[in-house]
Amino acid sequence: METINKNTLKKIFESILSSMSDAKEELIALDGSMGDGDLGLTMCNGFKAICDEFDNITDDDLGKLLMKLGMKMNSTVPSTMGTLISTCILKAGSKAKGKTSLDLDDLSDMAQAAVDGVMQRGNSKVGDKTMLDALYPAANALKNAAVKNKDMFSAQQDAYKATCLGAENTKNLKSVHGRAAYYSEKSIGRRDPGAVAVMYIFRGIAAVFNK
Amino acid sequence: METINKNTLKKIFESILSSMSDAKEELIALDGSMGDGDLGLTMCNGFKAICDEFDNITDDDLGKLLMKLGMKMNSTVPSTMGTLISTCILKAGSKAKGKTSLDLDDLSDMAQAAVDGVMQRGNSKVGDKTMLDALYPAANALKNAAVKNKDMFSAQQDAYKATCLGAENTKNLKSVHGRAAYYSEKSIGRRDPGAVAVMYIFRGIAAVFNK
Amino acid sequence: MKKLINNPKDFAKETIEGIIAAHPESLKLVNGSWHCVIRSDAGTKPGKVAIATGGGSGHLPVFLGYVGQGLADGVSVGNVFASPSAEAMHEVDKAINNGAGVLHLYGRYGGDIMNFGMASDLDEIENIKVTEVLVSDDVASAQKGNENKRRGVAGMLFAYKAAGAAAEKMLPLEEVTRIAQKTVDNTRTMGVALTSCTVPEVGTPTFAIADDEMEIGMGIHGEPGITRTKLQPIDKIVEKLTDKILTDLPFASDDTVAVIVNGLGATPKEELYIAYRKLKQILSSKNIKIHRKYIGEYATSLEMAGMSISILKLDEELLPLIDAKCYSPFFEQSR
Amino acid sequence: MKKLINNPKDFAKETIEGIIAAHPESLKLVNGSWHCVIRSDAGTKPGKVAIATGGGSGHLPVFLGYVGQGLADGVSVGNVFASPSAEAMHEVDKAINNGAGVLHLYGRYGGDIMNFGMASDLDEIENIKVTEVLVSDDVASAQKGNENKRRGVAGMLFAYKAAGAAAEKMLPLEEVTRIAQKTVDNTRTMGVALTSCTVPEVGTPTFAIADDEMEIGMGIHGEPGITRTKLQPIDKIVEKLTDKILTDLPFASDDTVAVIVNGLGATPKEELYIAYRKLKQILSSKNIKIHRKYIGEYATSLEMAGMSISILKLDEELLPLIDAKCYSPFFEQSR
Ligand SMILES: Nc1ncnc2c1ncn2[C@@H]1O[C@H](COP(=O)(O)OP(=O)(O)O)[C@@H](O)[C@H]1O
Ligand SMILES: Nc1ncnc2c1ncn2[C@@H]1O[C@H](COP(=O)(O)OP(=O)(O)O)[C@@H](O)[C@H]1O
Ligand SMILES: [Mg+2]
Ligand SMILES: [Mg+2]
Ligand SMILES: [Mg+2]
Ligand SMILES: [Mg+2]
Repeated sequence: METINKNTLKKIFESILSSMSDAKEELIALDGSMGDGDLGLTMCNGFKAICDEFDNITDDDLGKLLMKLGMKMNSTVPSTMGTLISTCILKAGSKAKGKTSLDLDDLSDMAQAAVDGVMQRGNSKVGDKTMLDALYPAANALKNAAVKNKDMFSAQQDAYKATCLGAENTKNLKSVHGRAAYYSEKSIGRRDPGAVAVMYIFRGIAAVFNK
Repeated sequence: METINKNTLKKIFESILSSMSDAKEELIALDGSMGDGDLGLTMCNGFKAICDEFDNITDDDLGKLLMKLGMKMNSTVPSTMGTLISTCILKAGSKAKGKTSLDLDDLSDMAQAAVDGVMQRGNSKVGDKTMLDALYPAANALKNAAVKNKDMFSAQQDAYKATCLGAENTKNLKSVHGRAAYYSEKSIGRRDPGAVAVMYIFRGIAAVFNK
Repeated sequence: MKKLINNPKDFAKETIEGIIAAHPESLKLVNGSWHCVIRSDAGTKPGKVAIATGGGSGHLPVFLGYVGQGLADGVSVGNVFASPSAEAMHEVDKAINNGAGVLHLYGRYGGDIMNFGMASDLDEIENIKVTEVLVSDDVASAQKGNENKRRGVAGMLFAYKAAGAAAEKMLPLEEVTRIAQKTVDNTRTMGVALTSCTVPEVGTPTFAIADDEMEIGMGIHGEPGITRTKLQPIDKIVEKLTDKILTDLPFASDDTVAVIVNGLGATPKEELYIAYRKLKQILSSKNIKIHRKYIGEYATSLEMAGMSISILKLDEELLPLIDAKCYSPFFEQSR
Repeated sequence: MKKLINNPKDFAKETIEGIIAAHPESLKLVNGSWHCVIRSDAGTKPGKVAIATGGGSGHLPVFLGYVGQGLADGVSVGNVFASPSAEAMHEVDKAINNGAGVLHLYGRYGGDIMNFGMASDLDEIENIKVTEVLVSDDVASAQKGNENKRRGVAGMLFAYKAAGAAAEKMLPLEEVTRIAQKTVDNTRTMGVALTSCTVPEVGTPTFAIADDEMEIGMGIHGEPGITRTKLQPIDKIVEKLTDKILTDLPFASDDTVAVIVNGLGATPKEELYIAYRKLKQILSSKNIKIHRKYIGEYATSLEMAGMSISILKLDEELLPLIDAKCYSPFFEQSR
C-alpha cells in the first residue's frame, strides 16, 4: 500500500486511537508528575471523537476531511496538546486539499506543515522539550524516506523510530513551555509527555502498514 | 458589719472577681459542653472591668455608682450572662438610688429587683434551667433573713447556700433558653453554667462578711 | 487555624478599621468607637425613620453591609458571633435618629435580644421612640407554630431591603415597622452546612463533621440542625430545602417571589448557580414566579462551606420595595 | 471532595445553565452552546468595537462575570481550568462583532493563547478584524524584564473595565486595543494561597500544603509560587506583596492608583478588609493615593483560601475609564 485513501485514513485514526488507549495510564502518570495529568484522557477522547465523526463526513477531498476532523478534535479537547494535534491535522489538511489519495511526498509535506503549524501556534522551537522534539524528527524521517524513494512501510517505521528517539532525548532537555515550565530545572531527567504522546501517534500510524 | 458602704461594695466586687477567677476553668468546661465555652472568660473579664472602673467613679450615691458599674460590665462583656448580670447590677442600683449605705432590707429589695429584671430581660422564669434558678432562691433567702432580722453574715451565708442548692437542682431541669436549649433533653443531668456562675458570685459576696 | 489575620483578638476591630478606611464616603464611626458604625449622612434627614441593626461579627455582608441608602442607617458591631453592648446600640440610635424614631431590626438571638432590650430602655430615658422587629426566617430552628422562636439568617436581606425602602419613602415608624414585620412573616430560609467555621479567638473548628457528611438546617453559628446525612447531589439537597420552605409558609401556585441563594463563605459562586438552576426548575414546575433573585454571599459564617435558600412571598406592597434602588459599599441595586 | 454539585463532569455546563436561567435579560447563548455566552444585546450596536474574552471555568466572576455593559461583549467558556475551543471563540466573535472588529482580551495561559490564535485564523477567513491583548499582571509568574511571560490574574478586572469603557465610547479597534494594553502594562498583582482547590473531575486537591504554611505567588490554578513559608500575620503578608508590586512597576510617590484586594474563594470578606487596612497604611505612608478600591471576590480559584493584591497606576486617560459606570449580573458599578 503505497498511497493512502479515505479508507486508509480511517484505519490510521482507529489505529492511533487503539495505540493511545494502550498508553493512556502511562500518559496520565507522565503528565501528572509535572502537569495536570489530563494528557492520557484528552488524547484518547480527541482521537475517539475523530473516529466517531469520520463517517459523518461525506467529503472525498482528503484536505477538507482532515480540516473537519481537526476542528472536531479541537472542539472536543481544547487542551494544549489537543489544540496542537488538531493544529497538526488542520495544517496537514491544508496540504492535502483537493486530493483523494496521498503518497509519501504528500505525507512528507503534510508533516512539515504540521511542524511549522506547531512552531507558530506554540511559539516554540525544537529543543524546548515539547511534542515538537518528537514531531520534528518524524517529519525529517518522512522527508528522507521520500527523497530515498523508500516504501510506505519503511518510511512509517523510520518515522516511528525517530519519535522514539526524539521522545527519549527530551529527558536531557529543560521545559520552557506549559505547566511543566514551572518546574524548569526539575523537569530534566524526565521525558516530555507531549513528545511521548506523539510517539504513540506514530506507533499507531505505522501499525497500519505492512511489508 | 451590718451595713454596706462604698468601701464595702468595692471589697465585694473584688471578692467576686477572686471567687470567679478560681472557678474560671470549671465554668469554661461547663459552658463548653452545651454552649460556646465563653462563660468563664466573660465573668472574669466583666468583674475585672468593674473593679478597674470602680475608683474612676466619684459618685457617693451607691445607686448611681451601681448603674455606672452595670453599664461598664455590659459594654465589656455583652454576652448573655454578661448582659443579665449587668441587668442585675443596674436594677439593684435603681433600688439603691440616693443611698450611701445599704442594710439587709435594702439588699433584699435589690435582689428582688434583680430577679425581676432578669425575668423581664430574659423572658424567662424559675424552672427554665437558667441562672434564675440560683438567683431566685438567693433573693428569697435574703428576704427571709431580713424578715427574721438575721445578721449580715448569716444572711449572706443563707444566700450562698441557697445558690448552691439552686445550682445543684438545675441538674433535674431541661434547658429552654440560649444555646443549651438546642440540646434540650440532653441537657438533663448537667448543672446550668449560668446558675453555677451565680453561685460563685454569692460565694464571693459572702466571703467579705465575718461573724 | 488558617486565617489571614493578625492577633485573633483584634479580628473584629481591624475588620471595621479596614471598612472605614475603604468607605469613608459611605460610613463613619460614632465617637470613634468601632462598635458603632453609621451612614455618613445619618441623622440628617428630618422626619425619616431611622433603622438600626446589630449583632456579632463574622457574617459579612450581615450586618454592616446593609447600612446604606435605602437600607439601614446604623449598626452596632460585636465581636465574632457575640452581641454588641446595649451602650453601643444606644449610641447608634442617638446618632441616627432623625426625630422620627428608630426601628431595631435584627436577627433573633438571645444576647442580641437582651442588649437591644436594654438599649430601648436607655433610648426611652432620652425620649427616642423605638420599635423592634426580629428577623426569624430559619425554618430549621423551630417547628411550624413556633415561628416566633426561629433564628434570623439570610432572609434578613429582604427585611432590610423592604424596611429601608419604606423609610426612604418617609413612611412613619409604625408603617416601617409593620412592613418589616410583614416581610419577615413572608420569608422562609433553609440551609445546609458542609464544613465548620473557626472563631478566630477560639482557634479550632466550632463543630466536627465527617468528610462525607452534610448537616441540613445548621445555624450560622454552628447551632445543631435537623438532620446530618451523607453528602448528596446538590439537586437532591435543593429539593429538600425547597420542599421544607414551600410547605412551611405555605407557598402556592401563582405566587410571585424573590429568592436568595446564599453562600455561607467558602462555597464557590459556581455551586450557587448550580443550586439556582435546580431551584428555578422546581419553582417553575409549581408555577411560582421568581420576580427577583440574589445569588451570592449575603449572610456568611466566616469560612463555612454551605449555602441557604430564602424565599419571600411578594405582594403589591412588598414588590416595589424589594425592587427599589439601594446602595451600600457591600450591596448595590441600581436596577 | 465536599462540593455542592451533581455529576462532576457537568459542573461547568450546569453552572452556565444556572447563570442563563438567572440572567436572561443580560446574557444569552450562541446557538444554544453553553461554551458561548454573550450580552443579550451583543452585535446590535453598529460601529462599537466588540470585546471577546474566554478561558476555563472555576474563576467566577472571571470570565463570564465581566460580560456586560461597559465591559466585554462575549465569552467562550471552557471546562474547569481548561481552555474553550477555537470554534467556540470563533462563534462568539461572529455573534458579537458589530462590524468594527473584535478585541481578544484574556489571560496569558498556554491553551488559551493557542485557541485564541486558531480562532483569529478562523475570524480572518470570514473577514472579521481581530486584535489581542493578553493580561499578564502576576508579578510572581516571571522575573522583571520578562513581563510578557507573566500570567493573567485578578488585574483582568482593570483591563475589562478600561477597554470596555473605551469601546462604549465608540473608540476604534486600535484605540481600544491600545488602552487595554496600556492598562495591562500599568497593572501588577501578587497573591498568597493558604489552601488548595479541588477540580471537580479530579476529586482530590490540586496540591498539598501543610496546615501552618502559605505560598506566596501561587497561580490561580495551583501553579507553583515564589516561596512557601510558615503562615504569617496578614500585616506582614501585605507588606511583602505590596513591596514586590511597588518595586516592580515601579510605583512612586504622588502616583494615583486603583487597587483590588481579591479573595480567592474561601477567604472571608472580613479578612480582605483587614488586608485592605494594612494596604492603605502602606500606600499612604508612600504618598500613593488610592482613587478607587475593589474589595471582594473578583477572580477566584474555586474554594481556594487566599487573596491577592492588584494595583493599577492611573493617569488622566485611564482614570475616567476605570470610573465609568458598568453593569453585569456579577459586577455593577453605578458610582
Ligand atoms: N508552547 C508549546 N509548544 C509546543 N508544545 C507544547 C507547548 N506547550 C506545551 N506543549 C506540549 O504540551 C504537552 C502538555 O499538553 P497538555 O497536557 O494538554 O497541557 P495542559 O494540560 O497544560 O493544557 C507538553 O508535554 C508539551 O509537549
Ligand atoms: N433567657 C434567659 N434568661 C435567663 N438566663 C438565661 C437566658 N438565656 C441564657 N441564660 C443563662 O445564660 C447562661 C449562658 O450564658 P453565656 O455563656 O453568656 O451565653 P452565650 O455564650 O450563649 O451568650 C445559661 O447557662 C443560662 O443560665
Ligand atoms: Mg496536561
Ligand atoms: Mg456561653
Ligand atoms: Mg467567601
Ligand atoms: Mg467564596
